[in-house]
Amino acid sequence: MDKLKVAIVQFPGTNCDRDTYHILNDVLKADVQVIWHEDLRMDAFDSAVIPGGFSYGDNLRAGVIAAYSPALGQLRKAGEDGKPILGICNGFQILVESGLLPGALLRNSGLRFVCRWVNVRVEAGNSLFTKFSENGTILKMPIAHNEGRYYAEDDLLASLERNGQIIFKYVDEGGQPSEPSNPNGSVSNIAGVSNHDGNIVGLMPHPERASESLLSPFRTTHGLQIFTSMLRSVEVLLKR
Amino acid sequence: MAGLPRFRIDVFITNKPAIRDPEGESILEDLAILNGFESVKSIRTGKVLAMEIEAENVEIAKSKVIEMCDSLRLYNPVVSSCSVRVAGG
Amino acid sequence: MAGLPRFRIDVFITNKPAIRDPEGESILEDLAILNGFESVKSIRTGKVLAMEIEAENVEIAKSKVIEMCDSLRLYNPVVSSCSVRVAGG
Amino acid sequence: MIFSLTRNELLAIENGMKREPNDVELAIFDAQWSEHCSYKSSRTLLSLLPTRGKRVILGPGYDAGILDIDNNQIITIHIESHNHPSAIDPYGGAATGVGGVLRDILGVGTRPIAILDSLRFGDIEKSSHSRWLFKNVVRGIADYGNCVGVPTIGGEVEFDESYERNCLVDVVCLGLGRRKEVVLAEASHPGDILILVGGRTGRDGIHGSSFASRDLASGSDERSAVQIPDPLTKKIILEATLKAHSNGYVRGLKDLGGGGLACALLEIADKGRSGLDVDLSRIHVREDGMSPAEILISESQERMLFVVKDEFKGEVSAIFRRYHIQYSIIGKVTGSRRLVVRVNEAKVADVPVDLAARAPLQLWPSKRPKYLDSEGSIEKPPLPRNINETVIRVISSPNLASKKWVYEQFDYDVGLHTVLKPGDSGASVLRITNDKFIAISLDGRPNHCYRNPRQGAMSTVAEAARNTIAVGAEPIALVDHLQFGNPSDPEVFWTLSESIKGIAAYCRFFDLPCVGGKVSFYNEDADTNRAIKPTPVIAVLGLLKGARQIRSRKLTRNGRMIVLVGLTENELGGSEYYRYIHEISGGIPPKLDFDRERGAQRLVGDAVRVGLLDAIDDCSSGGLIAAISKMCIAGRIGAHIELEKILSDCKRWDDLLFSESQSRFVVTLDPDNYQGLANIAKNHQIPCSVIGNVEGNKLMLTNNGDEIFSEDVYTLEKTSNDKIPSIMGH
Ligand SMILES: Nc1ncnc2c1ncn2[C@@H]1O[C@H](COP(=O)(O)OP(=O)(O)O)[C@@H](O)[C@H]1O
Ligand SMILES: [Mg+2]
Repeated sequence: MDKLKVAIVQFPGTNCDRDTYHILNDVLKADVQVIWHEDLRMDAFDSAVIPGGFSYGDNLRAGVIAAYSPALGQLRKAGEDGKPILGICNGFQILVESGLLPGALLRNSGLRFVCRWVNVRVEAGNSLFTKFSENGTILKMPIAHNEGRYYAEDDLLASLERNGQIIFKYVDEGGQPSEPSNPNGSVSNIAGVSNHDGNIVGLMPHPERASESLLSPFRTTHGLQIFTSMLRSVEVLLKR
Repeated sequence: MAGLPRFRIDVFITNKPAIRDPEGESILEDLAILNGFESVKSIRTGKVLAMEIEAENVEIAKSKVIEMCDSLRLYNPVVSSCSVRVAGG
Repeated sequence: MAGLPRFRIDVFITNKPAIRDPEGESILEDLAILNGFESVKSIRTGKVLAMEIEAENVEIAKSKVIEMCDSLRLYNPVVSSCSVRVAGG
Repeated sequence: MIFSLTRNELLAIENGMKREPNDVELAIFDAQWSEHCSYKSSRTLLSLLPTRGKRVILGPGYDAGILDIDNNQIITIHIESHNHPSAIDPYGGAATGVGGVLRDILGVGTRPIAILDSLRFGDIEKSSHSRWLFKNVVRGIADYGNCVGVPTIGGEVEFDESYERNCLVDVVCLGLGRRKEVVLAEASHPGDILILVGGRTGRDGIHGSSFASRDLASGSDERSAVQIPDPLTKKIILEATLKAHSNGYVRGLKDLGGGGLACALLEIADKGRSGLDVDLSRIHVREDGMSPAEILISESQERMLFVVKDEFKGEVSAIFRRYHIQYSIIGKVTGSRRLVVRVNEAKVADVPVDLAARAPLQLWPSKRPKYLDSEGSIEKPPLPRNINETVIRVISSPNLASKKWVYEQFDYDVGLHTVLKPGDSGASVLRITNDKFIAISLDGRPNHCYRNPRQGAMSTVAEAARNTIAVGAEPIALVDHLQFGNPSDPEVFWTLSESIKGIAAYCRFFDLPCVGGKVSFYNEDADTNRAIKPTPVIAVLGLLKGARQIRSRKLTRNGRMIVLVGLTENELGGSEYYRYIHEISGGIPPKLDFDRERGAQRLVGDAVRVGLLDAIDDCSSGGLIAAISKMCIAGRIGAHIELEKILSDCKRWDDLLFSESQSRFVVTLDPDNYQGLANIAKNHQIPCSVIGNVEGNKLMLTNNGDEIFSEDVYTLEKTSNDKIPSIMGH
């Protein structure tokens, strides 16, 4: 069987492409390639990751300029075909700005960039990206962003909850989505959401930075769960 | 195509009233009021884009800019509103 | 002290004309022009602070706001210029 | 145009050229002979610094120092400051400071992998101006480094009123590359072509470098010195440059910094022993009507100069086009040893490279400062009555309190290198491979240097070195940044020369090469004309093999024994305790005994290598108590210290706890390992005292059984974390 292929999409200003590549390629031995956004053809790939960074310098709003790249047309189509797509940090912002994911990401309520290791609770276990984590599992991962305050109007929020589209929440050590554990003022402590079909997921925390024990203050590798789950899901999809 | 006149159009982007504006709140509370400017009652922050655009006339210029605001999402309609004004007044 | 009228004053903060505005350049080149709005010739970004202030009259309101912008360093005069406008027009 | 050339310099130019220079030529000399570019006041002194070592591939003299870390891997390092621009535009000044040092690392063909920053401001508790500077400088560094995707992994911040109107903003950058791929700022092959790449050239920053070389007060033309950061363009140029370089197309590379194109051209011609012929009309400019001189000295950001073999110009241009980067082919390398500048082919300047590249030395008189007589011996301050309150005030003073408020604004993880992150220990640790690591620490001790610049500078190096040793590394090189007032003031010049002698003495004794640095003058208060305290800032780089060797200050478990390595003497001059509690800046600062320092360093190094030690911290600003409380906070675990067991001649508890004696470490270990440590200590003839245990959740001090201090570690942590946010408003 052909190995499944993952594209890492690179925009001007993307800066976590090499890190994400390192984890997928060197640690997980996946077949992965960094693709300049103008060159992305999703026919050749089974899945895509939009990594973090500052596409177009966050000018105007984080993610908005990249949302007009032809790459987003490719990703939209791939999403409709059911291919798993993961947006990390700026990737999440791009997916939201292009309408592939619901809601909005606003400037942090603390008005500053925040880099910090946080606790992230899995709200929707057994999804394409959380196959190996049960509901309520706590993942230690770092965040590093300026515009990560997730916002959705009440109706949307209710429907996200109903459909199980809220995938990750910020929680405290005790696993509760408390006020102090919310690093950016996100509504309902939301750290990551999916589209209606569940194959497109965006999250603000950086799983690629939490995938090697050497780099984790807790010697954990929780981020790997997200990537391995994504790779496994593609395999399953391919077999069908 | 040469010789079209240029117009300056300003686009204002502000959070909708229902959306919190932590920056405005912080300028009001941590700066203005703390430093004795109590007569200031509210502050909301926003963004301006001052554009120069070539068009046949000012109406066309304005409508082009409005079209651009919507189609390129210069503002995020979920959370912000946008207004357009011919500058120079 | 009660009963002073309220005024809405908008403060605009922009880089001085001789000083570059990379954000505006990027919005122009990477967004507007790339997506077909070639008639737009320049974009400069700035910040608005929309304030509500109580004062005896509009002139006093305006001068209070100017005083506040300067003394609280809401902008850095070395880099930016600041202008004030009575809103509602 | 205003020139700052002196009469003698003008004469030297005329003699050298054998004619009167024209205005364009004068502008070139003016830029290149500025203090900033020519080091004319400091060159002679700087030559005292040892620069050779077994790992040194390239020492001072180029954009960055280059070190061999085995297996064909190299680390590059450079330090820059942006003090004067930051004083008037803290946001843009600090951001473009980061941009500048990133370019230096890129300039030798290596990828920047880490930034450290060393910041100094006035008293933020008293001065809203200093709060404004602090807030915007930090945001400027954050916005730039975060966007470019280079992690800011460490640094230091100090508040002292001597920096009220002249903040210091120093940035160190590290790069990683392969030994075979080093490229230098040289144009050595006639016929090669010159490509200017990146942002358009405009009028910004004109006279920036001569601006930094004059007093801030006389900077009448401040406005034009404002530089606007553009990290997005920098990031794109960085990727394009590394791409072109990795394909082997680039023969020489030079970043455009202080002095703009003029200095860049002179430098590559000088180093390459060649000449250049360029045409300014080919340059992509931002505004019309710029004069040739303006184009030559513009300090517009985000530009690089490439020297490329003629046959590759198509390939290189294609890379720039692909990334949508502007570029201009501006001329070529010649064999003439002259820099010829044209506009539309007509010659506008023609200067001999050898003459222009070597500014005449500027000699200054030197005199020991008067203040050293008056403040030498001071009366001991009264013993504070409340120990708990005093200790807590010192360890949560803005200088010693947690800097979380600062480093949480920095993306310190991007790049997947950062093992020990800011706040974890005195030095940060970067992964190069899974068993090779780099440690780095950046330090300044102006309060010691102020009292005794030679001792103070030595102690500064020692402290930075100890910090790298405390994380398990071995120091391999340093870079220095010397920040002083006006060099024409003999007292200022004396402090400079003493500081350099101190650094040089350390380097010689410890065989630690200096591979780069920077000098910044005219750091003085515009209102009072008072110079800042002498502020040499030192970054020491260490190498560490094997992940198991990495140590941190984090206390790990109950029952570990706490040992103090070294002797605590009655050395309170220049201490944080005197400054913050008693407002005393006088007194004799701690002295550094090289033999003792070496013994302590080797003791810890040996003990780490054989796996005896658990947590380690260096004992410095704030004394023993500051070190121990940081260790407790990092590990979120308590400790019990028995003061009578501390080896010391101090009679008072405040002297004992706050003394800043050099050559000390606090270490913890399994009691079973104690005999091993004692043996090593004996070999190195260094005293060690067992001073307590790791236990519980309180930091407790007892003296012969009487409790004299006790505080919850949780409370200590919270007090420390809240200090700066509470001053800054949130
Ligand atoms: N204090 C110092 N100690 C040692 N070397 C120094 C010092 N100051 C400057 N240098 C060296 O002089 C050279 C020129 O410095 P710099 O002006 O920063 O380079 P550039 O002009 O390429 O940016 C560098 O190699 C630097 O390392
Ligand atoms: Mg330099």
